[in-house]
Amino acid sequence: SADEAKSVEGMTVAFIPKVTGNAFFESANNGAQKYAEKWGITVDYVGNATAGAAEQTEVINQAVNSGVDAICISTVDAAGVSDALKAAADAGVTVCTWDSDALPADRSLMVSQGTPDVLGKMLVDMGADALTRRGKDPAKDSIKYCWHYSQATVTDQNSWNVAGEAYIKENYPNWENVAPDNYYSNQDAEQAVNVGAAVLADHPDVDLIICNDSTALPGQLQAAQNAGLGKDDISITGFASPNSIKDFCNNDVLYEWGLWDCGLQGAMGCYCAAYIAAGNEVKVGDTINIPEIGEVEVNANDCIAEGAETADTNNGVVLLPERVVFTVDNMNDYDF
Amino acid sequence: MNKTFGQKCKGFLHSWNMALICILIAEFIVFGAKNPKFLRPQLLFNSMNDFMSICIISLFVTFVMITGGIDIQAGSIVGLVSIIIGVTWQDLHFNVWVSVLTAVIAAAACGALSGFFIAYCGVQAMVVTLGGSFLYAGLALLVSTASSTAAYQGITGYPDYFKIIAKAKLFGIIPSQLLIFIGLAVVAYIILHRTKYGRKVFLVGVNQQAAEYSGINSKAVIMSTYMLSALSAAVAGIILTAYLGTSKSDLGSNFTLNIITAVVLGGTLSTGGSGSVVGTALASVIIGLMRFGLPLCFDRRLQNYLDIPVGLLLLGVVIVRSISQNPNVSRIFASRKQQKAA
Amino acid sequence: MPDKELLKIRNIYKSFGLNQVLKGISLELNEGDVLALIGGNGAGKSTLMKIIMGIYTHDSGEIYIRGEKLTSSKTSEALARGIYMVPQEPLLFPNMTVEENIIIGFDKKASELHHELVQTMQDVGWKMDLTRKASSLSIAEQQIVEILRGLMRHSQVLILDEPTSALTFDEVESLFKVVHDLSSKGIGIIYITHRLAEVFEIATKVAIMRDGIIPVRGDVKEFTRDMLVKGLLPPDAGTVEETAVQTHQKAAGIDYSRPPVFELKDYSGYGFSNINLKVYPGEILGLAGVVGAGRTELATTVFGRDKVLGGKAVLDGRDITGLKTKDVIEAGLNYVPEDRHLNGLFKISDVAANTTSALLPEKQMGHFILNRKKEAEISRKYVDDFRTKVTGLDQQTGSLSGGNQQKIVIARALATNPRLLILDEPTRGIDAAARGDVYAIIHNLRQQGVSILLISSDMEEIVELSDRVMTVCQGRINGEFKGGEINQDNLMSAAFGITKKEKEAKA
Amino acid sequence: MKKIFKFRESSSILFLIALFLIVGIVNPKFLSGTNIADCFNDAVVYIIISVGMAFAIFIGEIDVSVGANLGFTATVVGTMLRDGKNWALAFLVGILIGALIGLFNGWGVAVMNIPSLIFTLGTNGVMRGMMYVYSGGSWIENLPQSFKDLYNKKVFGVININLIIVVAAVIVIHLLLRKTKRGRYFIAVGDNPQGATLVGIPTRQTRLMAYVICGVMASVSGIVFTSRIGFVTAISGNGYEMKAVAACVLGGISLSGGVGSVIGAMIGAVIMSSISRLLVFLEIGSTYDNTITGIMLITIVVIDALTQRRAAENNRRARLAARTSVGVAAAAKEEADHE
Ligand SMILES: Nc1ncnc2c1ncn2[C@@H]1O[C@H](COP(=O)(O)OP(=O)(O)OP(=O)(O)O)[C@@H](O)[C@H]1O
Ligand SMILES: Nc1ncnc2c1ncn2[C@@H]1O[C@H](COP(=O)(O)OP(=O)(O)OP(=O)(O)O)[C@@H](O)[C@H]1O
Ligand SMILES: [Mg+2]
Ligand SMILES: [Mg+2]
Repeated sequence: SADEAKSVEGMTVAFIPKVTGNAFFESANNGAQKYAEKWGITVDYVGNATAGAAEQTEVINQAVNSGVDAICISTVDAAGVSDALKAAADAGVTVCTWDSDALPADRSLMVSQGTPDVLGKMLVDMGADALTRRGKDPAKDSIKYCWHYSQATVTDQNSWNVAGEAYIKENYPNWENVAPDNYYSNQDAEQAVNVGAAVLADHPDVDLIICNDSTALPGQLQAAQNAGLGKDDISITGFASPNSIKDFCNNDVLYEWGLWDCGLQGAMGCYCAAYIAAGNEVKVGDTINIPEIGEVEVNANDCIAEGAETADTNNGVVLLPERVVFTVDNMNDYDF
Repeated sequence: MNKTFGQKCKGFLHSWNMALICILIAEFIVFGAKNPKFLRPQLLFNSMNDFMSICIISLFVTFVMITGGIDIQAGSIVGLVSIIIGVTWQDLHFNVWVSVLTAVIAAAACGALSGFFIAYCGVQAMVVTLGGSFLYAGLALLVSTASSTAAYQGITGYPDYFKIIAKAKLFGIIPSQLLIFIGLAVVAYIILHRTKYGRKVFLVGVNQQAAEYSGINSKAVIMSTYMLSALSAAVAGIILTAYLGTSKSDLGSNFTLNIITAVVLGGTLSTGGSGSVVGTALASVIIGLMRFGLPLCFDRRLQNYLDIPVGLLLLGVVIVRSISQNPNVSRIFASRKQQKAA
Repeated sequence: MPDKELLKIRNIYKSFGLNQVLKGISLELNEGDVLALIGGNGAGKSTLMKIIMGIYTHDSGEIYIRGEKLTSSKTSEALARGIYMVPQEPLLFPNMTVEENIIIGFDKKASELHHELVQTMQDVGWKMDLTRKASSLSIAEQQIVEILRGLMRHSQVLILDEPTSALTFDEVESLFKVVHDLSSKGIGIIYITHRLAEVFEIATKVAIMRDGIIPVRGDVKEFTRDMLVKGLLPPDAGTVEETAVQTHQKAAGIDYSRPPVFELKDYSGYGFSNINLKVYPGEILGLAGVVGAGRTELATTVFGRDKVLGGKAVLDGRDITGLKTKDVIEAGLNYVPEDRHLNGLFKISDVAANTTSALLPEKQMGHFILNRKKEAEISRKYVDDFRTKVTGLDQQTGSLSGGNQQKIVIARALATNPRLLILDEPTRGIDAAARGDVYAIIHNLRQQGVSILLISSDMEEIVELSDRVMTVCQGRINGEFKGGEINQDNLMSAAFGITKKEKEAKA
Repeated sequence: MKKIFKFRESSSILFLIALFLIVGIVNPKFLSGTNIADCFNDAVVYIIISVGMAFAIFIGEIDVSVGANLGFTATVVGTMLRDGKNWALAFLVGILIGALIGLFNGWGVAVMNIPSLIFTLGTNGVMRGMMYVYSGGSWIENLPQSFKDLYNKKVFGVININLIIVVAAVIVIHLLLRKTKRGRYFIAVGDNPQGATLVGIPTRQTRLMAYVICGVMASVSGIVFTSRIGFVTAISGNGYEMKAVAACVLGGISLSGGVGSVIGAMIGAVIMSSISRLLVFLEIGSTYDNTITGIMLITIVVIDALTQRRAAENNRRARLAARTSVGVAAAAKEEADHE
């Protein structure tokens, strides 16, 4: 049925990040722009430098007012922007989401990198792997660990933290969290280094620090490097773009970290949005052929959120892209 | 004759509200010409929902700045109010209006606390409210941990009769937020410019010592202005919670600069003693419409760079005003007029 | 000795906005001259001096120093050319010590400067703790610091802008000695004052300034006091003598058998102790003393601004000890503060707001909403009664001249209809015409039965106005004078702590 | 007066020591030499920016554009270094940026007489936006390793060489401010601007200079920031202006001008930057971060204001009381009551 698909050419998509000025979202934008040119669609990256529901609501309204065909958004707070998204749909604007979902009823398609459970597990697994590599036995040794990320109010990072904690409880009961309240550095690079250094000083015996924030990870690594610690003294892992961590990896401060190709994800999100806006209909089980990327399948909403209902048409989840664990071997294959 | 004429043009130059109205009209002309959509009432009114909270708080921060103080904590109080409503309603099972009342009282207490330190302990307002902005944001986070809902998730599910306060539309078009703003602007205007209390606010701002010698309890007046601005932050918090349908502790966290910009652009003297509610109201709407109009009428990607035009507006306005108030300039202006008249 | 010209100014014009203050001023100053510059409030004296100092820029005209034209209007150039001004309002650095205040801006080493300073103070005979912070100095002490600064700079031209308005008798004497010394060393001095007696005491030349021009000037020898007074007043006004006669009718009919309006019993506070006094209906009680005697503290403590340490204050039979200012005003007492800029005026508020500021708690001003009509009515009444020169009730009081500002402050106190009015130095720093107006106001008040407690360091003023006088010395009352006893000689000796008995013993 | 300055600084130092001791009691690990040294090492960026801010505050003004200044400089310098430009050139450009921003602010405040909070607020908005335009929102990464290593040179194994340079520089600045003729002008202008004009101090020039210094310090802190962090985010320097103000206040500098010293600003900066470290060692969750910062800031300034005020009041009363014997007795009694 891909042959009959109406062309997306000429569509305009507002590509809305949670917050501007963050490496993750900027990389996603770069990816989206690269593909948009090939597809002949316009992707306008619009956002606010503050991640807040009120701010994002304003951005959504503005985009709708200015006459875009579709919105592709990573929401700050699903409930907080719910009404704005409903209003957008009422105004005839297609709403798709990526990275951080809206309420399933408020959007058409979601391009998901995975559920909090998947990502939480991935963080812990990377940690366990790093521990193994430096000769520890994650299953038996009493591992001391902690989390260091941006804020208690940020949605996704906290949900990964919660899922990761649950996963650890279940699979590694021998691990001990030395700071159950977590460490936060407010997306401030300096504070990330300071907090990182303080953690290392207060817990010289900590084995693993999980930094599920793209500012906290390089900050924590910098602190470790300053303290003269390397990948065989302490295991640090987390999510961050490959470019921001490569140097640390080269300097042997860490073994591995992860992310997914956010540029690809952003591009897919924009394509899906333009695709639906162009008048195409999809049902669960259908595939969408994205030029230059390939075929993707539309899944039901409950594949990422248990018990979520899925509407008949134009509602569902695209599960892609693959998550990547970066190591010294593959990191140079990526540039974002 | 000449003199009155000269005074008149001086008066016009110095009539700040007049200048603001001109800017506002200019906005309508420029934006409207560029994109007629800007003038569509439906759109225009709807867009106002996105900046009314800032306008409302600015009205009352004007009071604080007239007494010679400054309030950079109002934004934090917005989040605190929102989360208190959420936690008391959802977890303590209060009636939603009781929750609202609780939050309002809490906000007044926050304002009173900071106001007390400023007025009665003589600490600089800038520092106290800076501390307050940390403290109340922190308290908001602590309150949120008391909830069964995690801090990163908004508390939702409010009944429609609560949400309606920020969503209703008069004649199906004029948003309730705008009406609330206009109502509060009128209230603020009357309090500041028509009541004895408002007069005291001005006198305290002009010369606190002299006010004391006039038997005015200047400390109480100063403290009360911080309570008023905290109360207006509470109103903004309630409106935002109802508008977004969610309670979160970090709502309003970046309002501060916009509020101060609006008050200052509105013509309030940062050294105190002079200012007007009308000016602030106009200025806050000017800023709001600018944030709305620029991306709409020029390039939607301007959305990411709105700091620049707002900053430039502020700089341009203060520079022009400074030049026009320079005695040499007004003299040249006056003598030209005189020559013409002669 | 041939006259050597130090300073020459030609045709100076200056306006502030639309207000033309100086309209073609020319003046010379020779070595050794002491030029007294007199003129009403707002005549432009201080403005002219600030222009000479380079603080303000003049619109046109030239200034020559020793025949060389001043090229820029920068203070640093004026200072380098040997001009120094002791300003009317002391401009010290409150957070610096006295010493730092004096030696700032010099190139020399601190230790050298310290030596020089000590030497200078010895020469003049003034004592002062050099390590005190300037913010703790009284106005008089600040003035002394300013003058020391001028002496340290070895200036050729020294400008003193009303230096004696806050000085004690002793300090004035020693200042005059310094002025004499300096002029005999060839230094030119411009001396601005409102006290005509001083002109004849120290000046060699005199210039009268009025309305931005200098209509009269010449050698002091050529003038009499009357001539100066005439020169000061606008051509169409009556003489001061006349106004003085008009006002100078001491009320004989005060009934001392009636209960007093106001009474202090063993009243003590910070700066004064064991004060006992009574003020009777319709009486003007003068409180004489030298600056620093503690009268202001007494008044402000009664007014609820400071802590009462003992005793009682009774107004109309009601105990008002330790009440808040608001309640004191309500009880029927009001106070016109000594420092009108600091405690009296709302400079960027208009005349109406100033006049009614103490009335706000009253019902007549409205319950909640401000009654603007009433406000205008009351303000208008006082503007008319006091002949205050304003362009309208909406004029900002900061733009009024000193005398008119003082009238506004008095109106503010009177608007509350007090039974007792405390006036603290009501004519400090205001010109002769305004002074006459203030005296007239005071007399009118007494006629209306308002009792007045008049605090003044100007003995002439006390003598002229008071029905009865008490002298305060070092925080205590040390003398009471009635009727014929009220004369400058008596008051002066009491103010300096010489009691009657001592005086008799001496005689 | 020297005594009072010393008192104000020493009260900040005492507070810092007390703070460290309290944390040390709760968690003895905090009091190790390395850890204390690290508290200071971490503060270098704050110290530089706060000392700059101190100049603006000395003259009785404020500069809320320093955070954006830091961020913009970091962005430009970072980009140049990443692209392999000459270091000296990059640093020069960075400092020039700071000087120009400072000059612009100084022009608005000193020449145009615009209230500083408002003017620098405007500059702040523009510079924040410019920073985003310049970087396109993306981070500046992959800076030369040798540049990043600049920051981490240590002597005696613990003390950061940058810290030594900075502390030495602050002491030199302090001495220049105290001992030289021109240095004293800054404080004098803030203490009484009209009085300063009267004694021939070029007030306008001094005020302009204060802003240029403030701007240059902010840009220098931006360069150090880049070296220390190793990458530049698009929100670098956000909120630093308020932290710098807070640091100055904690260091005993009065916002009304004319009071304080750069040593105080340095101490205040160390206190401010130590807060997040203190919280880690107190093992209070970071949830309390803001709450504790707020309480601390308010408590310190309130206590400071109250003690200052009481000292001034007691002083005044004692002087007045000295005139009369009853007063003396009362003052003595009051003293006794307080003890
Ligand atoms: N900076 C200023 N801006 C505007 N007007 C001013 C300024 N300084 C003085 N004036 C006005 O200039 C006039 C002359 O003032 P000036 O201080 O020179 O008078 P003066 O002769 O010294 O009076 P006084 O005896 O009261 O000291 C007054 O009307 C005053 O209001
Ligand atoms: N020796 C001193 N040390 C500190 N402050 C002083 C001293 N003398 C006076 N002051 C302060 O200076 C101000 C002016 O005081 P002043 O010397 O005029 O005394 P006063 O009691 O007002 O005198 P007067 O009896 O003339 O009214 C007062 O507020 C007083 O507190
Ligand atoms: Mg004068
Ligand atoms: Mg006095």
